[in-house]
Formats: sequence, structure tokens, C-alpha cells
Amino acid sequence: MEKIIFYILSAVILSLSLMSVLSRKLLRSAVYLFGVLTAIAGFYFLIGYHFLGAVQLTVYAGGIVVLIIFSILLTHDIDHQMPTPDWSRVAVAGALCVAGAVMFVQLLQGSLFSRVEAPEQSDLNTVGNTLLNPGGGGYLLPFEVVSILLLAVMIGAIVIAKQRHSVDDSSPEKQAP
Amino acid sequence: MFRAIYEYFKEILLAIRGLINGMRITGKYIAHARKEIITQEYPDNRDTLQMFDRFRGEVVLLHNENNEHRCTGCSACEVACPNGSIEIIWARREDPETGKKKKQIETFVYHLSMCTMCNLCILACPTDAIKMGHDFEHAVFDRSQLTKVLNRPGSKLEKGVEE
Amino acid sequence: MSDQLDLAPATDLLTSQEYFVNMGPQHPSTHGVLRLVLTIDGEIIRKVEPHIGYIHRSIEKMCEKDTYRQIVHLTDRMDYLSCHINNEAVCLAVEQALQIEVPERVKVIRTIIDELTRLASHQLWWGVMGMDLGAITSFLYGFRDREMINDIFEETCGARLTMNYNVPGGLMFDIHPNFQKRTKDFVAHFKTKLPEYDQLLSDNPIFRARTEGIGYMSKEDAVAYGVTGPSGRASGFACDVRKRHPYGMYPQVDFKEVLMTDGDCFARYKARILEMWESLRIIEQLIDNIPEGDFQAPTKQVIKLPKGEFYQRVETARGDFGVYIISDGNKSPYRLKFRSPGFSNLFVLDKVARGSKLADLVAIMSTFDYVMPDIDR
Amino acid sequence: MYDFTTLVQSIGNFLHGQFSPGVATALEWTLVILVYLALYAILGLVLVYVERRVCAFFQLRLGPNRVGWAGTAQTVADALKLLLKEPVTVNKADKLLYNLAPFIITLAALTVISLVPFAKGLQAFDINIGLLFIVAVSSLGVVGILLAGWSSNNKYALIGAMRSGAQIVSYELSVGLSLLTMVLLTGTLQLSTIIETQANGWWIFKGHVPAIIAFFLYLTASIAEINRGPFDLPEAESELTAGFHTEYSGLKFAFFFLAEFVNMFTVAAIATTVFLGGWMPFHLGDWAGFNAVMDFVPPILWFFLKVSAVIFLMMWFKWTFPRLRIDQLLKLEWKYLMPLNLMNLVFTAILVYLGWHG
Repeated sequence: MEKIIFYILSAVILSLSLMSVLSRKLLRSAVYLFGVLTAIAGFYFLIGYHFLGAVQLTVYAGGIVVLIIFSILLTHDIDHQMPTPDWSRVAVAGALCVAGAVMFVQLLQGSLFSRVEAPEQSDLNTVGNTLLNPGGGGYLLPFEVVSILLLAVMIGAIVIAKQRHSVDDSSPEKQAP
Repeated sequence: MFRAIYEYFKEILLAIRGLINGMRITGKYIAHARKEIITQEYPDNRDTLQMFDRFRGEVVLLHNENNEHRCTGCSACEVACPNGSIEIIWARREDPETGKKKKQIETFVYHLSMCTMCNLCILACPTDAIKMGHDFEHAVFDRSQLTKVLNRPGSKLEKGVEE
Repeated sequence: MSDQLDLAPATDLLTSQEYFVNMGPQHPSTHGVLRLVLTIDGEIIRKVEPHIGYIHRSIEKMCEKDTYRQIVHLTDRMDYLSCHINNEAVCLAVEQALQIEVPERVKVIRTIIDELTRLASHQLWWGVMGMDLGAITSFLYGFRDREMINDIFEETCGARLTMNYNVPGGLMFDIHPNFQKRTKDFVAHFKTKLPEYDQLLSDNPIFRARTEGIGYMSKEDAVAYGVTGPSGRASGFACDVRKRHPYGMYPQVDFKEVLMTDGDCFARYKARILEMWESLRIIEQLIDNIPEGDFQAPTKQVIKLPKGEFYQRVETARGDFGVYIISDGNKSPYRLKFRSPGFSNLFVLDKVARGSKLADLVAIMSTFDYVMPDIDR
Repeated sequence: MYDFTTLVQSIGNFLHGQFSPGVATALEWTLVILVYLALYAILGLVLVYVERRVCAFFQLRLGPNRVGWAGTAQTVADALKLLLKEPVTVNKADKLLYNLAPFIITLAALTVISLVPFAKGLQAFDINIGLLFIVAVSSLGVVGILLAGWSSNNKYALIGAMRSGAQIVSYELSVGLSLLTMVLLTGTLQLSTIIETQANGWWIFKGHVPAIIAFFLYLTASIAEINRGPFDLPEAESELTAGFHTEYSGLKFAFFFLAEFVNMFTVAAIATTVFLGGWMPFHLGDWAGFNAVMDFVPPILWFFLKVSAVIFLMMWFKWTFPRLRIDQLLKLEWKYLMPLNLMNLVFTAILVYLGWHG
């Protein structure tokens, strides 16, 4: 049963990611990407990493793709189809892809995979304890660094948004009577 | 600083109070929903539905039990009508009793589709032959059905109207 | 006025992010078949172009072939929410031309029904205002109270909406025996319900946020565009015809002209609510003192106006309504012009709505209380 | 106390006894899917009827009262009408996305109800990160709305979709934070365990003030997230005619409509689970007799009673308040709900640290 689902999900991911790259309509690409990310979340659920799956859904499928779609809607000419590339370019890109694939398969065959029988349940307590553990094996420092980075990004975004606002907003506010 | 914080919370509490105020009104009405319902169940209450006396639904030509009406065919209503919704077709016919030629209506045509229920025809009628009926269910499937003949077949003028 | 003539070349529009939206002719909040061509940047309105004429019925032209008695009922079909007041305008114009003095009883009844009409119109407006802002329940509450007025009208005048109760020289019939009792009942009922209106909408913080400071119209704009009625008075433009050019019983009754200075949507809203209180006061003063007498002054069956021009103004629920008659001595007017308040109130929309959000436009339109047949005629 | 675990297990055992493990699992899944699909449809129909009836009583009307007993079959008739309607597709619409959008929304709504614990043991998908999963999946519906708005090739629909995007992305935070406050108290994300922690009192009672604040913050934010009045801006009829589903008709419109009402149920169900003790009966201190009577009422009834109460509250909100404007909506989130939520969170954390909870 799990095998069938695994293959279905793999097929979905493969085909959707191909379509996402090959589609010439911007919004459709984003939608295919949405499908890919959701299907990957499916993988996580399949192997029992529920937390990771949920995070994948919230952050990638529900957050980033929504933002991508949202910003696509804000752009001009979303109806616009991308031009068909030249044959020469397609050929070069195709050749590069094939080369990459060959290399990848080579690497895969060369590496030794240890087979895990039953994946350990990723309990939320484990995740939390590991993430916020200041001691050995903990990730508190990176966690805090990332939060500072995010804070900086947020402040930057606000500053940029504010600047544009003051220049752009020429709408007549309520004049004094 | 503290003033701003105080203002912030005061604003929230005032807003909540305003919202609850509004909800008290709707809450009051749903609590008394059975008593306060204002809508009528229209086609069901047709039997008990009583229109006001002066309600203007359509123009009717009054007939008494002997199938007599009071319209002399003077066309005052036709003139008074702003929309041309009344057409009176009359002829001079011999009165069987006196033998004199007399003006009589043949058909009293009433175009309901053009009528605006302004009541001017009723005011204009010198013999009170027409009045406003209370029927308001005028929907028909064909526009031609809205053109009505108001005098009943075989009806004639009531005696003593013309004097 | 210079900013009204927007002669910016079309390329300007293409480079910025503005786009057009057709609001109407079929749209839930245009209150009829009004079409607004909006130029929108995101959700901010840059320009509003009202397009009218979708229900133009050439009432003014029709009047030219009708007799003066017949003209009255056409005015019902213009501003159907203040039909009685419109009727009265024509009747007053004819009476003024013929120099008929109508009986006192007629004046009192006309004034009472005028105020009832104004109340009914404002009740409907209040309900629709709430509905436009998303509080659909207010619509039904407004209609509940309006229903009582409609019953009064139906009993006395014979119709609920297009009453045609006025005739030149007086009234069509005398009032119904129940009229006084019903009206008093209504006043008593509505005095308990009007505070609820305030409680449901005016106190609501969401409603306040949607209306306060939105759609500001200065007094100068109101005067320049001829915005009359509660909308104009909310900007401080003292334009109440009942006070400036009194007619009917208005000189004798005690009432206040509601004047606000804020000029925003909430002021227009509040002006109408306060006007309802004033209307109730007027009705209360008159309802017990209807003098005995005839309900019609003697008039000829065929009314012919003397040669000349006659103008009569009345205050409808929307503002200053004028009837201008040029007579060549015949039984129908040579030319008849209606000055409808909605028309002027509509074309200030562009001035008022610029720079506000799309959702604000609905609130603004709602507070100007448009009735499309009044504008198109 | 009634327990559905044995019933569910016996069904499972029966299936596994009759068939090979693979087939049994497949059958089990099919059964669950069918049950939930039926539940989805029935919930939608019932809620539409209830909404119309309740709104009518708020507005001094009678509401649907002709078809069937007291109008109960009205929504069935409406659903049939929608089924028989011609599916109109807009010219120049992006057909694929146009048809995909209702399904994404339905899928998101359907997935979320699979986590709702109706009674002890009556839950399809009880994972240890239940709340997180709900927040995750409910954020997917917005993709459907965005696609619907864009692919309709209609400016009103597009404005509706844009509003919806901004609205849902920002209100997700408040929903998450208010639930997080409760997670601090309960100490778990698993829905069934959350209910277990409330055996000695619902969180809204024993969670002190923070729980009550969190309850109302959650209710506000989640009403906004499911685009329900007074936050129904994406489909604000007086401004955008019907917003993002302006161009949808027939069955596809019905999908949007159903999803909206099922989302309403989900929100109420989660509020019930987290704040009102799920299927736990109402107990009053040491009154053994009273408690016994309360225990007598089946838990599934308790659950639906509480859900209906929350739904009624939501309807009361919708039919009383005017709609907000988009900038006010965002201001409400970022200026009021978010800071309050954060304060509440810190406050709760102190409470938990001091051990004053439960």
C-alpha cells in the first residue's frame, strides 16, 4: 500500500516539477510548484515525519507559494506567455540536463545507503528539545541567529515599504474643513 | 508612554462595548423572534388578506345584479387618463324601449399594461361607473391578456343614470 | 474645476498601474442602473465618471403633452421615495400660477404626509446604508418601520409608493378616519425604534471607522456643485428650502434645520438621523391640530395656466427639488423642467471619492442617497 | 461514558478478518473517505439551512419554511438546482485553473474536518501535531481563492482574490498564536490529548483570563480567515458583487459555497476542542448528581451542542456587524490582534511557569 502511494507521489512530483519548469504561463508554473510542494509534504507524512510535513505545508505550500502567486497577481501582463526559446538553447539546456542526470545517477550508485526499517517517530518534544537545547546536539545558536536575521529582514522590509509610501501616496487625505 | 498604552486599551474596550451594544439589539430580536416577525406568508394568507378600501389595484366597471353598469360612454375617463389606457368604443343604437337613438358603449377597453393607477379616471367619471378594484395579482403569461374588456357581455346601462 | 477636466493622455494611464472598472449598470450598490467608470489604482480610486441615462424616460417631454392634473402622477415616478413631496411641488407651482389659496386643512395634511414621506425615505436609506456596509440586518429593521408609514399611505392615499395624493388645488380625497390614530401610533413606535438605529449602527466601531473622515466634502464644494438636502447640510450648507423658502405649514411649525460641519460620511449619516427626529417633531405638532374644512380648493376641471414662467421649490428627502414651468396659456405646459436634487448630488461624487478606497465609494454613494429615477428622469 | 474506540476497532478487526491486510486497509480508507464525504455534504446542507433560518430570525423574517418540514428540504432543493444548472465558463478564462480552484478549496476544507474529534475514538486522523496540521492545511485554501479570482478574467474577482490573499496570510498568524497560547496550557498539540486534559474542566474556565482572551482572539481571527462576515471582504457583495466567485455557477459555485460553510464548522469544532472541552460533558464542581446527569448525555451530542453554540455566535457576529475595509482589516490584525496575542502568550507563559494553570 505504502509503495503504491510512494510511486503515485513520485510520479506526481516528477511530472508536476517538469510541468512547472516547462509551462509558459507564469501563474500555472506557480500552481504546479504548489502541487510539487504539497506532494513532498505527502512524502513526509508517509514516512511518519508529521511535524516536518506540517511545516512543509505551512511554510512552503501555504506560505511561500501563496506569496509567489500573490506577487504574480500584482505584476503586469500576467496573461503574457513566455516566448518559445530557440532550438539551439533548448538543445544546450537539454544536453546539460542529461549530463547532470548521468552524473547524479553515477553518484547515487556509488553511495552507500543504509536502510532504515522503521523511521523513528519525530515526537514534537524531541523536535523542541533539540531545537532549543543550548548544550551539545542542540540548535539554539543557529535558531537565534536565524531569528535575528529574520528580524533584520523584517525591519528592512518595513523601511523600504515606508519610504515608498511617503513618496507614492499622493491621495488627498481629509483636508481641514 | 503610559498614556498611549492606556489609550490603546481604552480604545479596544470602547470598541468592544460598541460591538456588544449592537449585538444586544439583534439578540433582543432573535430572543423574541416569534413575536416580532414582520413578514407575511403571502400566498397562504390570501384568504385573510384584506386590502385597504382605497387601495388601487386595477380599474373595474361596476355591474349590478341585473348585469347593468352605469357607464354612459361619455369618455371623460379616456380624456383624463394620462397614458391612454382606457379606450371606449361606443355607438348610437336604438333603445328598444323608447325607440330613440342613444349613445351606448360597445366595449370598454382597459389596457392594464399602460395603467399607472393614478386614479384620475375615477375622479373624472361623472356617473361613478368605474372604481379602483383591489385585485393586485396581475401577472399573466401573455401581454395580450393585459388588455381587458371591462363591460360584461350583454350588459346594458342602468336606468336613471343619464338623468 | 480644473481637476475635473482630466486631459491626461492615455499613455499616462498605461505607464502607471491604473485600470478601469465598470461599476454598474447592474451592481448591488449603485442603487439602480447607474454606471460608474472607475479608474482604480489598486483599491484606491483615482477617478469616478458617472454615466447616467439607463432609465431615462423623458418625463419632462411627456409633461409637455399632459394636462396639469396628469403631470402630477408622473412626478411619482421620479424620486419614488419622496413622491408626495414631488407631487406637492407641481401642485404648488400650479396653485401659485393660478393664485389659488388652498384651505388650511390641505396645508396641514400635506405637511404631515411630507414629513412621513421624508421619514419613510430616510428609513429606507438607513436600511440600505447598513446593507451597503455589510450589516444586512439593518435593512430589515428599516423596512419594518417603513412598513407602518406605507400602511398609513395605503389607507389614506390608496397606494404605498406612487401615491399621487395631491391634485392642483388640494388633495385627491380627504384623509381616512384612521389617519390620525395610525400616525400617532407610528410616531410613538418610531420614537422607541430610532434610538435602536443609533445603537445598532452609529455606536458600532466598525461603522464609525467606515464612515468617519471618509468622503469629505467641503462647504465650498457643496455650494459649488449645488449639493442640497441632508448631504449638503452635513457640510454646513444651510439649504433647507423649508426654512429658506417656506411653503405649506412649515413657517408655523417649530423645527430645527440640521446643520453639521464635518462634511464626511458620518456627518451625512448623522444629519439624516437627526432630520428624522425633526420630522417626528413636526408631525407631533401638527397631527392633533388638523383644522376642519374642505380638502380641495375649488378649481376648474381643465386647468389652464396664465402665460408666464413659474418656479416652485420644495425640500424632498434628497434636497432642493424645483419645478419650472413655462406656460403659453394652454392646458399643458410649453416647457417643464425639474431641478432634481439627485443630479447635482451625483456629480460631486468624483470630487468627493477621489483618493478613497473602493469600499469607501460604496459608503459615500450610500450617504448621498441616490435614487436613480430622480437623476435620469 | 460512551466510547467509540471499541466500535471503530471492531469494524477494523472485522475487515482485517475478512480480507487480506492490503485490501482491508484500502477498504478502511474507502469507508473513511465515504463517511467524510457524506459528512461534508450533510454539514454543508444543514449549515446553509441553519444560517438562513437564524439570519431570518435576526432580521424578523421567517426564512425558508415551505419545502419539507419547516423548510428543512430547502437546501436540498437548492443543491439540486445548482447541480442542474449550466456550468458557465467565462471566455478567455484560464480553463485549467478555473476548474482547479474549487477543488483546492474543497480539498483543504475536507482535510481539516478529518482531524476533528467528534467523540472519544471518533476521529479519522489523530496525529501528534494535530493543531499544527490544522493551521497548515487551512492555509492552503487561499490558493484556491487566489486562483479562482485570477482565472475568472474578471476585475471584481481579481480584487476579491487580492483582498483574500492579504487577509488570510495575515490572519493566519493570529489564529496560530492564539492556538499556541492554548498549547502552552495543554502542553500538547494532539487534539485527543487536548480534550483529555479538559476532563476536570474546560480550558475556558480553568485557563483563567488568558484562555478567554485567546478564545475571542481565535474566534475573530479565524472568522477572518474563513472570509466570513464581518470580514467577508473577498466576496463583499456591495462592492465586488460576489468577489472571487463572481464568475462561477452551478456545481463549481456550490463547491465554494459548501467549503465556506464547512470551514465555519471546522472553526467552531476547533474552538470547541481547544477551549470548550470537545466532547467532554459540562461538570460543575462537586455536584455529583448534576455531573451524572451531564454524563448521561452522549459525548457526540455534547460536541455538536458546543459547536452549534459557537456557530450561533459567529452568525450573531455576521448578522450584526458591518463589513470592515481592507486597510482597517489589516490594521485590526497588526495593531490589535497580534500585539494582544503576543501579550497574552507571554502572560500565559508566566502563568504556566508559575504553575497556576489547570
